[in-house]
Amino acid sequence: MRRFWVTSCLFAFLGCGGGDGGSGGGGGAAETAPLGNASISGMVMFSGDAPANPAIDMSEEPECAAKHTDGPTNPIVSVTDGHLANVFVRVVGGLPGGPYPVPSEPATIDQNGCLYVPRVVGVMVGQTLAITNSDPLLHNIKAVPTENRLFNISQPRAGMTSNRIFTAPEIMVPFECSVHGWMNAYAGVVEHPYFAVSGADGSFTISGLPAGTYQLEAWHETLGTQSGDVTVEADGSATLNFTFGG
Amino acid sequence: MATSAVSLEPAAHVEAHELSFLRKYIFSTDHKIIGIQFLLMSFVFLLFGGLMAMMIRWQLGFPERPLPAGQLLPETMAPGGILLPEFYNSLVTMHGTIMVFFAIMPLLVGVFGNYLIPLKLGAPDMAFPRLNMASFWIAFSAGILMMAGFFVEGGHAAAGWTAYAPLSADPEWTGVSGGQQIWLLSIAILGLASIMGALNYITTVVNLRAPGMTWFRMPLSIWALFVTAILVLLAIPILSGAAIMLFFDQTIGTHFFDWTDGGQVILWQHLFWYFGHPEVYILILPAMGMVSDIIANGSRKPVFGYHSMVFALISISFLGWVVWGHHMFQSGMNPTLGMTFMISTMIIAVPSAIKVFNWMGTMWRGNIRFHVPMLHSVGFVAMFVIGGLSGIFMAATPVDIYIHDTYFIVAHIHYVLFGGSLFAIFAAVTYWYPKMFGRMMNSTVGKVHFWLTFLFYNMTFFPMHDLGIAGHMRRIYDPSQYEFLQPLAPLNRFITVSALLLFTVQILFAANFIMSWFKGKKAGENPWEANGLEWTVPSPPPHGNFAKVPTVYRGPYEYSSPLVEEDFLLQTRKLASDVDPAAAGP
Amino acid sequence: MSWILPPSASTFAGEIDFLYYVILVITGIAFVVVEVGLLVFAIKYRARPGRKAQYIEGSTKAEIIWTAVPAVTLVIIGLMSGGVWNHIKGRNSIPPNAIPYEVHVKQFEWNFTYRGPDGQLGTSDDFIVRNQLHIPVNRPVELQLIAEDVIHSFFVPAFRVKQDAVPGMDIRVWFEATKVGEYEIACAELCGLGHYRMRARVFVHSAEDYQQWLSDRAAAADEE
Amino acid sequence: MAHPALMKPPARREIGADVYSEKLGMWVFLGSEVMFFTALIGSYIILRFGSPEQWAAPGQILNIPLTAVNTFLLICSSVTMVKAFAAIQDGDQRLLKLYMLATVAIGAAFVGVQAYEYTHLVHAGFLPSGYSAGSELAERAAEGLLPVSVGVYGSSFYTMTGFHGFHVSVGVICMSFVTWKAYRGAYTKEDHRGVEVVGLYWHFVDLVWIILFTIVYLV
Repeated sequence: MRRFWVTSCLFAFLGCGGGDGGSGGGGGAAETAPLGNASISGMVMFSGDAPANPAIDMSEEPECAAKHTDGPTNPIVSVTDGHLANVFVRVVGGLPGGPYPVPSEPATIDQNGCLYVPRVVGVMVGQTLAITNSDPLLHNIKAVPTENRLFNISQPRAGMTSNRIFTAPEIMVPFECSVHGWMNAYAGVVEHPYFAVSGADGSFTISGLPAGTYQLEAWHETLGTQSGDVTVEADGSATLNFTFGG
Repeated sequence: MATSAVSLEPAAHVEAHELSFLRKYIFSTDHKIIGIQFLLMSFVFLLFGGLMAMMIRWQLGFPERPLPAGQLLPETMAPGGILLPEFYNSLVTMHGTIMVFFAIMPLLVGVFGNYLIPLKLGAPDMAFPRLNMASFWIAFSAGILMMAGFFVEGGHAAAGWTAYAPLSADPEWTGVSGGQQIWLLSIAILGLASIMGALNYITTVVNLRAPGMTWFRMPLSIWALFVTAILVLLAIPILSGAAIMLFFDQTIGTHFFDWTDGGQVILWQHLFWYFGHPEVYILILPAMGMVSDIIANGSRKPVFGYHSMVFALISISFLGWVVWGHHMFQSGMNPTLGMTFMISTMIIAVPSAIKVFNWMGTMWRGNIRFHVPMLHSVGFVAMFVIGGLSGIFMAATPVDIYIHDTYFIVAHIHYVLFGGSLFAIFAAVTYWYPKMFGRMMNSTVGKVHFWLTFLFYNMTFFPMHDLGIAGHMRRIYDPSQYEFLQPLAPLNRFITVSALLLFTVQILFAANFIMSWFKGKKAGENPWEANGLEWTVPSPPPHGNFAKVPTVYRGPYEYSSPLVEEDFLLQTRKLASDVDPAAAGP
Repeated sequence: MSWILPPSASTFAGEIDFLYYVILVITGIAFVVVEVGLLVFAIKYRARPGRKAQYIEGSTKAEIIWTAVPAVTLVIIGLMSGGVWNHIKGRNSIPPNAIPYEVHVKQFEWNFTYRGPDGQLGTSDDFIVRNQLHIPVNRPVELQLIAEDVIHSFFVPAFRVKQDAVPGMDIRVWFEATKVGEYEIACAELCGLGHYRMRARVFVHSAEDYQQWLSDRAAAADEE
Repeated sequence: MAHPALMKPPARREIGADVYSEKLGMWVFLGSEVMFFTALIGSYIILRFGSPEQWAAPGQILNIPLTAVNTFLLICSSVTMVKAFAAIQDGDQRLLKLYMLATVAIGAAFVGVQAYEYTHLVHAGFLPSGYSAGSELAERAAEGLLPVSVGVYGSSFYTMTGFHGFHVSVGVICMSFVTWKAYRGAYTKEDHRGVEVVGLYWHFVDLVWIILFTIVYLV
């Protein structure tokens, strides 16, 4: 982020440079009603044998290790009975015209047991992302995006919350914790509200759409992206499944 | 700058009318007004720097407790009143930066360089008065810019006042981008102001001395300021160059300190300390000089070994250039170089030792008047000795392995810069206050302030040696994270309480300073019965200083001279035996 | 308050601590001389009415003494330090039988790389342990400090060891632990917002325990 | 500056240096400038010894003939500056103005050529941060004809020559001011301090360029 320093300096003098990003909220964008009531849902599957996730050496972080009854692993490819979690699905084609309603509820990401929960989160441009710390130790959240502003903030105590707002769409903003090298998370920043993250059972739902034909794209941090088309009627629901291979 | 230097306007042109308020007090070219402007500016920054120190101390003493009134700070600095680590790092960085560049340095060089050089040399003003004015306003702008850094996104610079690359070079490592750039720019701008000041001082000392004011009749304060000006002139451009290189690394993507593309990380440290060690002497030499004046005055005796005092100053200023590596013993620098730097560092301690013994020699068999400036000056010597001696531990490379980057160095630098420079500043402000404002500061309040400061100062900084010996790292946000530091928590709390008390008693000084301005006892021309030229003119001196060019007949320290009845003898007083230097021919 | 150095557990401690106490005594003497001198002069020569100070401009003899004495003392300290310095940090000071480790230092972790069963660094059976350094007692070890982002500093107070890890530089530090036990590693160079928590531990094992630990770890690493 | 003491004829002073204050001030200032360029040149040497592989052979990227002409120009301007000073020492106002104008013109030409050189280099793909992606130079580097990376080479080239160019520009502005004053007849045979002081600065800038040209372009 090589913002021209003069701008920041001027902003400082004008007293509006306070960069906490959390105070304003996405309030600028008008809260509009959903453009439709149709929804697309589906399942993300994983075919074949799921690769083993690497074990995490938490021996020097007893507070975190205590939260993992069996040996902690890093859930990079999270497969349960063939269902793949942490896949970011969003509409990329056939979008209705804006403006899109910005959710007033913040998206959240928690640091718990020295892992990001969830590992993948979707957030709309202008929507608040609330980052919380449930561990009684220092985490820092370092994001080095390409389209948004870089930040690197710390949360030294449990119960802390920091709010961030992204100003430009970006797939994906990587988060990392420098204190715990294994901690990674990804935030999908989208300019519209039509996105979802597959849950532990591999399911996802995108709702609030008007009738139309849409192209969806599914993103996974190591397995790449896939896309598919689906048509949905007004107030109807449609299904689109993705399958990633090992 | 060059344009001012080539100004050909005759130095004297008649202006019969009164100057407007703006020209007289704000955009004044009078060295005395500029000196006072620097004084007020530096005191404000001293307050800022002190407040930052208090926040740092609170965090170290009470890591889990919210700062009093900490809720006033924004969420990005201290949510719930407890400092964040990144803000703590900014505070550590800015406390150092402000104290070094915007408090101690302008106090010593800006204030007293401006105020004393023309007055003590018998000159009407600086050689380049308008350059002098520009120097102040540029320094002032740099200060405003530096403070503005707190309000930009990402917070202020957080890489330490030494701004080691690559931490300072890439926003990724700290989350700070605008703040660090502002920091670098402000330092470069301040550097310009310092260079302008320094070339003015040097020219004035060389060319504007009154008749009879030979080199070895100059007071040690002027010698010190002269030598300091040379150090500023030659050291600051190194920092400016380094700061600009780092600024380019941050803004236009150059790779000077980027080890991944041909740059060198350690280059920053070499450049910084090549500037930085002369800077250390910039921060202490003027204090030494002024303390020499005041101790001679207080003891009513000539300075013991005036010539060796001058040669000690000069040799420090030479040796100061070849010791920078002692800041880098553990940096991975070639160990053989480490040996060389250790020896040169040991040698540079010798002139400092000479000075200490000469100050004691000055007091020996004196008739010591313990006025407030004298108290602070003796306090200076007593504290500077501790700072000097603790330096030997770090100069010895093997011991430095253990105490490098611990609280031992924090104690050391505060014994030199607070116990040394700041006590000297208290002394000098009190001593020349009557000349600046025409009134005396209250002596009782001054004495109470001295004793309380002396007490709380030692309670604050002396135990820091012990923290360092126990291995307590510097610049850490929360010492309770380490088992071996947990037993030190009570000591940390003690230091914090002492520091808060130390900060509080400075209210006495501030109140004394402000109240005396309006209500102080009127001072005559020479309230301390001193010898210098500044004491021959009214308090405060008029624009132009001297109604007629003074003639100097002797050195500045002829106290208790057998030639006269009184125990002081003004430099300008003509005795029957004195020969007029003008008559002696060129 | 204490000017006694904390307990030590490496071969360097003897030399460094001795030097420290020598300097402590010398500076202590100088400290007492100056402070007591100042106090005595302040009381003895305080202003009294009707008295004039003695007009003394200096004394070459006295000044030569107090130039020479500090100079000689300091040079002696310098020479004493030189030998110790060379032994600890000199280019060729690392004993040939030192066990090599690689330490990858990053914000804010120490990743210690151990030789695998083949006894060689840089092979595929190397394994990494985060924030834990396991070493045998009474055997020199050599750490290659590889900084991956900013400057850090490897500091083990109990071993009297400190060495900056500078990105882009080949930096090695060695030491030999003398007591079995567990000690803390700290980062001593400001390295960012997590600097204060960049803590790791050294576990000094007896030779047998160390071998046992090594083979356990290597087996565990092999399983994964 | 209103005080009577200032208006008296200059009193005899303890003379430390047998020069007037403006000239002394300029000498002192140049001392500072020397240290500034020492920092840059010193860093250049250290960086170059540290990463010799980043430096292209002389003339591979930089245009030596063009810069040689530019160097010659700058040396000529030093000569005209000397001539201007000599003219006013003789009290020759006409020649002073002529030579000052020439010096300003040549100085400005130097800056112009440097700007032209910069635009060409940037266009070819040589930036302060190294090659620009997809540029002509980057392609040649990919073919192995040029160093793989020239990051720190570009950094030091632009910083050093850029700061020198900045000094030249400041010099041109100052000399324009002096020229303007010369046209107003401000200088006499007895008092021509401005010409001498600005000349000192100009010769310094010239000298620095010769060093830079040698170590940045030729070596």
